[in-house]
Amino acid sequence: MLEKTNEIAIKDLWEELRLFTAARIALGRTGVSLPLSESLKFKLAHAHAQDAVYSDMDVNAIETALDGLGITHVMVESGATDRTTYLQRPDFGRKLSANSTALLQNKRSIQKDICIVIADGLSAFAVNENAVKVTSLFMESLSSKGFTFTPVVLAKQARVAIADEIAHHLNARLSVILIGERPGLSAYDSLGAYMTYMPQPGYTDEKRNCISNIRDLGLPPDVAAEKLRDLVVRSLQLKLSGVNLKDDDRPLLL
Amino acid sequence: MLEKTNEIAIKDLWEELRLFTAARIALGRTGVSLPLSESLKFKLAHAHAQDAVYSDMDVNAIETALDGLGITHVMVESGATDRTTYLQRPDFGRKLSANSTALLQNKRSIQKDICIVIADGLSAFAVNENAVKVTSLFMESLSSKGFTFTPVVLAKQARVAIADEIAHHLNARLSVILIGERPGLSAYDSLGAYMTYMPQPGYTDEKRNCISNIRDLGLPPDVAAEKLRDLVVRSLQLKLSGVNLKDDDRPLLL
Amino acid sequence: MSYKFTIGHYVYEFENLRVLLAKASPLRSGDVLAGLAAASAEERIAAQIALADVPLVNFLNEDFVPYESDEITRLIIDGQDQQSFAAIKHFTVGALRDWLLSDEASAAAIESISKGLTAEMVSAVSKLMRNQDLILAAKKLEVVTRFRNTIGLKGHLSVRLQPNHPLDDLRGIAAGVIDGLMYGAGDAVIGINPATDNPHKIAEIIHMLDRLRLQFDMPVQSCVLTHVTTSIQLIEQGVPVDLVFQSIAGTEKANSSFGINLSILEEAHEAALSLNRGTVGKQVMYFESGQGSALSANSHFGVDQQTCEVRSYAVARRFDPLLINSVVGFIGPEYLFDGKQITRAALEDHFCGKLMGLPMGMDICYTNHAAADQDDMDNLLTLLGVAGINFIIGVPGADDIMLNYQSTSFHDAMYIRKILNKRPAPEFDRWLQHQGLFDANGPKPHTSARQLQELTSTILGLC
Amino acid sequence: MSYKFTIGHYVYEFENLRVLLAKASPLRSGDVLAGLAAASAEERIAAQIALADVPLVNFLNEDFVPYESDEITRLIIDGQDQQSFAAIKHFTVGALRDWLLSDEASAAAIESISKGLTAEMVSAVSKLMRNQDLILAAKKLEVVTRFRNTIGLKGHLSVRLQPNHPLDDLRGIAAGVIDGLMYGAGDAVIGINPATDNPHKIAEIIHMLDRLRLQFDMPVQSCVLTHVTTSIQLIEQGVPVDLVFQSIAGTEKANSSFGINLSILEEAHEAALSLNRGTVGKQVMYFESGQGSALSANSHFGVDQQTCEVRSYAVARRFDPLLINSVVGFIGPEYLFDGKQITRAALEDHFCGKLMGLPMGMDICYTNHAAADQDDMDNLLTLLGVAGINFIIGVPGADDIMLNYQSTSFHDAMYIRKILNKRPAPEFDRWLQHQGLFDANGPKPHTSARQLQELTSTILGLC
Ligand code: B12
Ligand code: B12
Repeated sequence: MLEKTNEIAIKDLWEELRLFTAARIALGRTGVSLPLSESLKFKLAHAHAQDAVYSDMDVNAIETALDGLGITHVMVESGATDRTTYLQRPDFGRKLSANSTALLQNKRSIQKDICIVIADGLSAFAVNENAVKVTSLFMESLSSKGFTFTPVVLAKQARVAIADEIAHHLNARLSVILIGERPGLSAYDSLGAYMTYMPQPGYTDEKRNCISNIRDLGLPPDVAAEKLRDLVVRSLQLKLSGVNLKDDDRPLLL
Repeated sequence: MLEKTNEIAIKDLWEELRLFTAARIALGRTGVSLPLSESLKFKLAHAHAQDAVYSDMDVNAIETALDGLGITHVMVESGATDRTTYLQRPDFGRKLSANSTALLQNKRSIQKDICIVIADGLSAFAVNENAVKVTSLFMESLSSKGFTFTPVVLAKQARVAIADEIAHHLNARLSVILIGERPGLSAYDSLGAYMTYMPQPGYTDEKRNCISNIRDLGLPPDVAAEKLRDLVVRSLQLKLSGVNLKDDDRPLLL
Repeated sequence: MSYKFTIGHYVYEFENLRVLLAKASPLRSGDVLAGLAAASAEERIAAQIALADVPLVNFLNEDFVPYESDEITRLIIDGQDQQSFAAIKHFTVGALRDWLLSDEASAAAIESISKGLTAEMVSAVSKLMRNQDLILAAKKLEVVTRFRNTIGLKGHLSVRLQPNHPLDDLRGIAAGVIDGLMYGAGDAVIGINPATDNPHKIAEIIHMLDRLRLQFDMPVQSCVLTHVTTSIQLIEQGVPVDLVFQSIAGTEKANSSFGINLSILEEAHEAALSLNRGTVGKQVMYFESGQGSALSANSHFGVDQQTCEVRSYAVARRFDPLLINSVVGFIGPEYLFDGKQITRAALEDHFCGKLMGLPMGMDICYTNHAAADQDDMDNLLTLLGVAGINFIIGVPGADDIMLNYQSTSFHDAMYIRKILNKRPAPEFDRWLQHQGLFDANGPKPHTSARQLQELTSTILGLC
Repeated sequence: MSYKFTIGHYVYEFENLRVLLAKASPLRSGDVLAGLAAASAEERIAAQIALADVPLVNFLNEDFVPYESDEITRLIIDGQDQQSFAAIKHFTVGALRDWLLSDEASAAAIESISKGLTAEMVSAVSKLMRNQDLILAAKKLEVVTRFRNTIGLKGHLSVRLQPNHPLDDLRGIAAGVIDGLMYGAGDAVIGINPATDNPHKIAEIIHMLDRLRLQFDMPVQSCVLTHVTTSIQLIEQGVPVDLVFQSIAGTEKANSSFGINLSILEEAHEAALSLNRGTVGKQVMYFESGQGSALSANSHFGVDQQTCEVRSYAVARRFDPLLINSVVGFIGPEYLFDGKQITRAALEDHFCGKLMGLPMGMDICYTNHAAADQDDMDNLLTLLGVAGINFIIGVPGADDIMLNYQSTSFHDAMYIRKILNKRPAPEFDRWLQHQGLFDANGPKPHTSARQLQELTSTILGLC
C-alpha cells in the first residue's frame, strides 16, 4: 500500500524503537507534515474504529461458550433501545429496562459473593473477543476457593453503572462488569473491568475500581483475570472498593 | 432592547446615512468588534430567516384572492414531497410530480401568449405577501392589450425551472414565474420574477431573464409589474429571452 | 483505465479517473445529490489510497469531459506546459502532495511547476490533503496582482467593499461605500452587484464610483458585477469600466447556461484592456465561481463538484485576473450542507486556486437555508487568514440586503487584520492614513464630526 | 429572581440565573441530555438578550449550587475579590463583553479585574460572545507559569508529551518520549497516563522519567497522571514527583465522584511544594477538566455543562497550577456531539480559563463515537493557536493507544508552530538547539544515525 508515494518523505532514524510500542512512532515527515501514507492509514483506521462502535454483541456464541463451561447466565437489556439512543442517552444505558428489572427480581436468591456482568459498552468486538476468557479464568480461580457467584448477566446497550443495579437485584456483595471500552484507532477490542463493593443503584465512580486495556496486545486476558481476582479478594476482605482501595501487587493472603 | 449594554461601544458618526439604505451601516464598534447589541440583533434575525425557509404557501388566501379577481387557476406540486426533500433535491423541485403532469396535460388548450406560475421557492412568505398583487397588475395591463393567458398555476415546493415545463404543457409562448427568493436576514419576503420565451423542459438560465427583490421595501410590486410587462412584451416582440435580451427602460411601442 | 484497492477481502474498483476523484472527495451534499459520492467512509478512503498511487501522467491521457465537445478541456490540455511539468513528470498524485509540503518545495519551486499541472491534477492532490495541509501549502504561495494598487502581498489582506442595494439607489450604495471606507475596506475592489441588468442604471453606478475615486484620489478600482456582455456594451459606449466581472463555471455547457464562452471572455478582456485605466498594473478581470454551479445547471458530466470548480480556475487563469473568489457558501446547502462542508470546500478552493497561480479571495458566506452560522464564519475567516488569503468580502454588518445571504463584514475584516497583524494593500493603507481614517493600529477612534460631515456631504453630492 | 424577554407577542421567562445561563448556551448535546437546553433558536437568543442586560452584581446574590452544601460555591463566593470588582461593579454581562473587546481593556486592565469575577460571570459573558470574540479577547491575555521552564509567553507554544502505553511498559513509554523529543515536544510536561493505578508501577515510571531528565539535563517537568491520593502517597515515600495531577470538576459532588475534595487537593499541593523541585518557579499542579463530567456523574444540579466547567476553573485557580487543560472532545458525543460543538466548547474553555487567570492548554481531541475527524482538529488547533493557547497535547501519530481517542500529534505541534511562527518554551528551545535536534527553523533535517543510536541506547538503558 502506498509504496509509490514514499519517495519524498524523510524517514525517522529511530524506526527500530517500534519494537517497544504499538504507538505510531517514527512516522517520518515531509516538511513538518505527516507523510501521506501515514495520513491515509490513519484515516482508514478511523473508519474502522467508527464501525466498531456499531458492532453487535455475539450473544449466541457467548451463551454457547458459557454453557460449555457449565456457567449459568441470564440476559438483560438497558433502558436504551438501540445504538443511537445508547450513544445519546448514557443515563438510559446505566439503568435496566422495566422487563429486565422484573426478570432479575425474580431471580433474586440468598446472598452470593460476586455478580459478573458482561456488557457490550462501546465495543461489542472487545466483548466477543475477550469476555468469556476472563470470566472463566476468574471464576475458576475463585470458585475453587469457595467464593459464590450469581448467574453471569449479559447486558446489552449497557454502561458501567448498570452492574451495580444488577448485582443489587441479584443480592451479591460485589459487582464486576466486563465492558467494551470505547474503540481506539489501534485498539478497537479493548475490555475494561470495573468493580464495586456492596453495590447500590446510583453509585458513582469513586466507589469503583478499574482494570483497563484488557486484550491480547494490551493486558492479556489471563493476566487480567489474575489481577481482577486479587482486587476482588482484597475488596471483600477489606470490605471496601473505590479510591481508597489501591491496586497492589504484593502477594495475597487467601 | 439592550439599552444597558450600549455604554461602552463607540458610536459611528455617520448614523444619519441610514436614511438612504436598509443595510446595516454605522453599527459602531468596540475595539474592532461589533457591539453586542448589534451582534444579538443579527442572531435574532438569523433565527427568523431560517424559519422563513420553512414557511408555507397560504394557498387558500391566494386562491380566494385570484377568484375575487376572476382569474382562473390550477394547483400543482413538484417532485419534492416535503420541505426537507425540497432543500436537498433541487432536481426534484424543477420537475412536476406525475400527478401534476397528467393534470396539466389534460388542461392543454390552443396556444396562449403567457403562462404565469406562482411558486413558494425558498420563501413562501414572499409569495403570500406579494404574488397576487404583481399578478393582477401585470395581467390587467396586458389583457387589455389583447395578450392571452393560460390559467395561473400555483406550484408547491418549486424551483425556477419548473415554470418552463408547466408553460410547455399548457401550450404558452412565454412563461413567467413569481417565486420566493431565498430569505435574507433583513428581507425574508422578497419575490423574484423569471421569464422564458418559448419555454421547454430542461432549459437553463441563459434562456431566462430575471427581475428580483420584489417587495415593498425593495422593488415595489406595482413597479415590478410594470417592468415585467415591458420585459415580456419586448420578449414576445423580439422573439427571444435570456442573455441577449437586456433590460431597457426606453419607452415601449405597444 | 480502471483503478483498484483492496481492503480486507473487498476489492474496490473505480472505472476511471473521473469516478476515482469523485469517490475520493470528502463528503459533501452536492456530490451525494449528483449520485457521485462514495457509499461509505471505507470506500472513500479506498479511493483516496488508490488515487495516491496514480501517476500524474495518467491525467494527460484521460479526459474528464470529452476534448472534442468541451472548450475548457481543450483549454486545459492544450495549455498544459510540458516544460514546467518535466520536473514532476514521474510523480504520483501522492508524491505531489508529499512534495508540496516538503521543505524543498519553496514558493518559487512550486510556481515553477504550476503551469504543468492540469486542473484535474490540482483537484486530485487537494483531495488527499487534510485541512492543515491545505493551509500550510497555500500559505507558502504568494500571488500578487495590480491595477491601481497591489493586492496579495504577504502580511497584507484586502477587502472587496460590497455595498449592494435592492434598488440600485445611488445614495444607498454611497452610504455603504462610506461605511466600508471608514473601516478600511475597499482595497480589493469597490464592487456592486446590481439588482437589475439595466445598462443605463449600471452605467450610472459606474460613473458615480469613478467620480468618488477621482474626488478623493483613492488608489482603488471599482466594478459593477453585471453580465459580461453588458460590460462589453458599456465599454463600447465609453463608460469608465475599471474591472470586468463574470461568474464562471468549469464546463463549456455550464458556462453556456451563464450565457458565456471563452471567446466572449476574450472579447471582454480585450475591451477592458483597451481602456488602459490601471495605474500600477493591467490586471482587469474579476471572476467568481463556486462549487455546485455546474451541477445546478445539469452540466457536470459526472465530474465531482470540486473538480468542476478547479476547471473553472483554468478558465480564470487564461485571463490573468486581478481578483477571483469562490462564493463558497452562497449557492446553498444543496451543494455544501453545513459549516463543516463549507469550511472544507473553502480551504480546497483557496489552495487549488493558489496552486493554479490565481489571486484567490473568498466570499466566506452562508445562506439561511444552510446549517451554518456566524461561529462557522468566524472559524473559516480565521483559517483562511492564516492560509494567506488575498482578499475577503466586506458587507455592512455581514448582511447583504439584496443578494439575501450573510458574508463577512467590515468588522470581520478588522478582526482578521488585527488578530493576524495584516495590513491593507500598501497604497490604500497610505491613503487611509493620509485621510486620517486609520493609524498604524487600525481605525482611528475619533474622526471629528465636522470632518465627517464634509466627507459625507461631498460624497452624496457626487450621486 | 426571574428574567424576561419578549419577542413578537411571546414572553420568554427564565426563572433564575441558572436557568437563564443554561438557555443562553450555544447548542450542545450534553445540555440537551440534561434537559436544560433552549427549546428553539429563538428561545436561545431571547435568553442571550435577557442575559446581556443582567447586572453582574446579581451573580453575587444568586447561588447556582447552594452555598451551604457545596464547597466550590463557597470557594467562589468567599474568594471573590471586591476590590478588583469595584471597577466593573456597575456592568451588566453585556457591558462586560463590550468592555473586554474594547481598546481600553488591555491585558493589564483585564488582569486587574479578573479576581473580581466569579466563575458564573465568566461563563455568562462567554455565552454572549461569538467565536471571533472568544479568540480576540483570549489573545490579549498572557498567563505565564514556571517550574523548570517558562510556559505561556507570547510567541511561544508548548507541548505536553503524552507517550502512553497500555501496559505501562518503561521502554514502550521511553520510545514515545524519544519520538516526541525529536519533534520538539515535551516542554509543557512529559505526562504519562498510567494504565494501572498500581503505586509501585507508577513510582517506576516517575523514577525513569527523572533519570532521563537528569541524564540529558533537560529543562522539563514530568508527571504521571494517577489519582491525587496516589501521588500524595508517593511523595510521602520520597518518590521524585515533579507535578501532581488531578482531574477536577465543578461541583463538590462531582469531585467526590472523582474521589477528591478541596482539602485533599490542598494536601497534595503542599506535599508537592514540600519537595521544592522546581528551578525557575514553584507552580506544581496539573489539572484536567472537561465539559460533561459533572452531568455524567449526575451531579450538575441543573447547571449547564459549560458553567460547571468554569466552576472547575475556580478550583484550579485556588492551587496556582503550572498547567491546566480541558480535555474537550475526550468525554464523548454524549456531551459534545460533533466537530462544531467541540470547537465552540474548546474556544469557550480557553477564553474562560484565561479570563480566570489560568495557564490554559487544550487536549484538542475526539473519540471514535463522535462525529468529528482530523479536519475538525486541524481547524480547532489553528484557531486555538491564533487565540494564543499555552500548550497542546502531543501523542505519537495523534493516536493514544491506551486511552483510545485521537488527540494532536507531534506533527500537529510542528504545524502550528510553523504556521504561526511560534517557538517552544525558551529554556527548552535552547536545549533542543544545543542537542542539535532543532535549529532556528524547526526540526533539523539530518540528525546523524550514530548520534541517534547513542541517544536511544542511553535512554533505553535508563529504563
Ligand atoms: C443563487 C443565485 C445565483 C447562483 C445560482 C445557482 C443556483 N443553483 O442556485 C449562481 C451563483 C450560480 C448565480 C449566478 C448568476 N447570477 Co444569480 N442570483 C442568485 C440569487 C442570490 C438567489 C436566487 C434565488 O433565491 N432563487 C430562488 C430559488 C428558489 O430558485 P432556484 O430555482 O433554486 O435557483 C435558480 C435561480 O436562482 C437561477 N438564477 C440565479 N441567478 C440568476 C440570474 C439570472 C439572470 C437568471 C435568469 C437566473 C438566475 O438559477 C437557479 C437555477 O436555475 C439571486 C438574488 C436574489 N435575491 O434572488 C441572484 C440573481 C438572480 N443573479 C443575478 C445575476 C446577474 C447572476 C449572473 C448573471 C452574474 C454574472 N454576471 O455572471 C450569474 C449567471 C446566472 C445564469 N444565467 O445562470 C442577478 C440577476 C439580475 C437580473 N435582474 O437579471 C440576481 C438578482 C442577483 C444580482 N442582482 O446580482 N446566481
Ligand atoms: C472516558 C474516561 C474518563 C472520563 C469519564 C467520563 C464519562 N462519563 O465517560 C473522565 C474524563 C471524567 C475520566 C476521569 C478519570 N479517569 Co478515566 N477513563 C476514561 C476512559 C478513557 C474510557 C472509559 C470507557 O470507555 N468506558 C466504557 C464506557 C462504556 O463506560 P461508561 O459507563 O460510559 O463510562 C464510565 C467509565 O468510563 C467510568 N470511568 C472513567 N474513568 C474511570 C476511572 C476509574 C478509576 C473508575 C472507577 C471509573 C472510571 O466513568 C464513566 C461513568 O461512570 C478510560 C480508558 C480506557 N481505555 O477505558 C479511562 C480510565 C478508566 N480512567 C482512569 C482514571 C485514572 C481516571 C481518573 C481517576 C483520573 C484522575 N486522576 O482523576 C479520573 C476520575 C475517575 C473517577 N473516579 O470518576 C484510568 C483508570 C486506571 C485504573 N486502572 O484505575 C483509565 C483506565 C485511563 C487511565 N489509565 O488513565 N475518565
